[in-house]
Amino acid sequence: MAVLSRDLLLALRRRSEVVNPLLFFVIVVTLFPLAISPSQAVLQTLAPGIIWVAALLSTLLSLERMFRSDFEDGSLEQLLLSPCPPTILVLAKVLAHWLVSGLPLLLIAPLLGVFLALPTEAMPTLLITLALGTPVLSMVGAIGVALTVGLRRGGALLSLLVLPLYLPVLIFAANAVAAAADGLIVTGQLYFLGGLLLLSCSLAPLAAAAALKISIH
Amino acid sequence: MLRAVDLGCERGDRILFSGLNLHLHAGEVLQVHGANGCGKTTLLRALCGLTRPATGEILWQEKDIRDDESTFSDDVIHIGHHDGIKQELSALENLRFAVALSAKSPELSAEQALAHFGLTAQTHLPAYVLSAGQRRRVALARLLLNAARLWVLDEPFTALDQSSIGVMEAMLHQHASNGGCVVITSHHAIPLEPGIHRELHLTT
Amino acid sequence: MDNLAEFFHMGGYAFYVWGSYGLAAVMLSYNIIGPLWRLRGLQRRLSLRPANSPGVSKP
Amino acid sequence: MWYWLHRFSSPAYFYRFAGKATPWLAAITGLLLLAGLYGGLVLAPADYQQGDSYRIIFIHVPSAWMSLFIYVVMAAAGGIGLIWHIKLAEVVAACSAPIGASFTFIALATGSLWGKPMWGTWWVWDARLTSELILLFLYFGVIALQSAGEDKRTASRASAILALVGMINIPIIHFSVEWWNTLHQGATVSKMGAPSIHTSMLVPLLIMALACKFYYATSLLMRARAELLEREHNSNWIRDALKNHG
Repeated sequence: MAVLSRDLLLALRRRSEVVNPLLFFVIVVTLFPLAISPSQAVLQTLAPGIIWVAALLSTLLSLERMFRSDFEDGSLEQLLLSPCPPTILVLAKVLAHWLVSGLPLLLIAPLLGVFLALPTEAMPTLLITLALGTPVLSMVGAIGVALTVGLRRGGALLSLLVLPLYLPVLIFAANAVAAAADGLIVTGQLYFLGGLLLLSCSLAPLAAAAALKISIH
Repeated sequence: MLRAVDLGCERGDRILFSGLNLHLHAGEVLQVHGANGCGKTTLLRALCGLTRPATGEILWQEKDIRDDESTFSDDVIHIGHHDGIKQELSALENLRFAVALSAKSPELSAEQALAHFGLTAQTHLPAYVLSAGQRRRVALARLLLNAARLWVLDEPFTALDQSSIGVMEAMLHQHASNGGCVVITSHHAIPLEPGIHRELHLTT
Repeated sequence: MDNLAEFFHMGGYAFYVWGSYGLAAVMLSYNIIGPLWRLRGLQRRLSLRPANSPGVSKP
Repeated sequence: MWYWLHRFSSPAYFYRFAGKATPWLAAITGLLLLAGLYGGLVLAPADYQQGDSYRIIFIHVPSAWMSLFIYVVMAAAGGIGLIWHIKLAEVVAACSAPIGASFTFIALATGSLWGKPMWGTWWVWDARLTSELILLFLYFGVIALQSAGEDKRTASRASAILALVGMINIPIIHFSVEWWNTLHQGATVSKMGAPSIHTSMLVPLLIMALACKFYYATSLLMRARAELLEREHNSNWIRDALKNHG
């Protein structure tokens, strides 16, 4: 798929834009032990929430990249005028965004888990929730970016639009990790996250494509 | 081939134009004139389906362009104020991506298209080192790549040097004699025979 | 009069009960008065303009 | 039916109709409010557990109902406007958002005012209050998006999409919050102690709910008229309408 490979190539050429949200993720997480307490017991209870909130925020930072520069240099219009259906286009863009910003979170999260004294039993669950949850964040975020890309002050608005929609992912993912740390079974939460992923994959591209058409008006 | 019926567009709460009818046949070049801000760009964007007009409809080969989007988008190329060139990609990569997006196979290779605009030396340079005029030429080279029959060009001569303007004018001529259609805005007088050259004046 | 005082006292919960209703009254009347003013203002401005003016500037 | 719908959705007709209907709706709202408040604040007996503080229910619960109801109306109107390009539907959606946000805010504030005497704190992370708070954020998003664009119609269409996305999300958010709340039950006080509903309480509650519906209709029509004037100030029907107005 041409759009996917182009976006990946662009990400490769603009490495700092890819690395910055990731560094942000790491730095936010390290703030918490300093701000609250380095005690293992405290960190352990907070770890799932901290990691997930930080993941949410760093996704938010990288979201704009999905359509903003394409909008500004006119290539978004070209993309929408191409024979390729806009939903497929959005899917390709979201996939590229996730590969560049969601997947690295997944790779770096175990390290942060160690920082925050997350028990080893909870690590697989942390990874699974990130694997299921971060694509949802990219999907839902795509709608938000598509809606705000035509606005001059889109950035702050984006977080207002998108964060409330992220709530279910946050609740279930952070909870699953916490429950796994307590040695509980978390299949229910994981199924729910999987359901959210399916739902967002089927509906978000439609909404984002419609939003893009309105934004380039 | 291209027909607009009772077309009207608004920008914000301002009516730019309304009740506009036009009919463009194969082999004709329509040059749109008008003062700044009178809606030339909006008209062009409406004609290629980017902006939804407030009233009226646009027909391509007697079919509403919204009903049959994928066929129409195969037939149209729009080059607007922004070049749609990615700064980080080379001239060649930019063109190759444009080819990959279109459903038809190109008549010329991307390298040949660049050579046509005298950009052979810049083929592999990233677009951010190119000058504005060179970037414009890369964008215009897209016209050679897919056999779109309708060209919608918004100020294509901006930033071009004299020889590139000549190349572009020859391309317009060639396209019209091959039975293509062009809608163009330009403040520059385009030397074309009166038979194929039509003009539209938008007034506020 | 005793009855009325008792009514306003609300069994010791006066602040909470009247606070709730007061707040609701303020919010809800704002939602009536605000649009009313806007409507009157617009009607005045639009009917004052000359017959052929293209429009009014936005507020 | 279609003819009637078409006629009704024409801005000129709607403007005139709304102008005539507003005073009537306002009068009905006023009467219902008086009846509901009298029934709720005077006639209904004090609750044996909560005393008089439970009387907040007569504004809190109808507001909470309205907050959801208006969101649904807003999303539906937005969807209709998006699909059939009916200007009036866009206007209805745009005008519903601030009213809905007001009701959501009232539900939150009165919930908090009720919570203080009941739970001893102004705020608890109770499932209903939390959902209501998220709903308020969703409303803020819609309102912010509406006011951000330069072109009103584009902004309406964008916020309609957002409202529809929010509509799909509300049940999911609600379910998540409920589920999250049951997990942390120990941390919060028991749910808002709904007093065993007696007829003397139920009747004023329903009257108040109806009053809020009529209030919404009144406020919506007034807002919609103003919005139509602003959006369409170039059209001929406005000149005619204003001429008749005097």
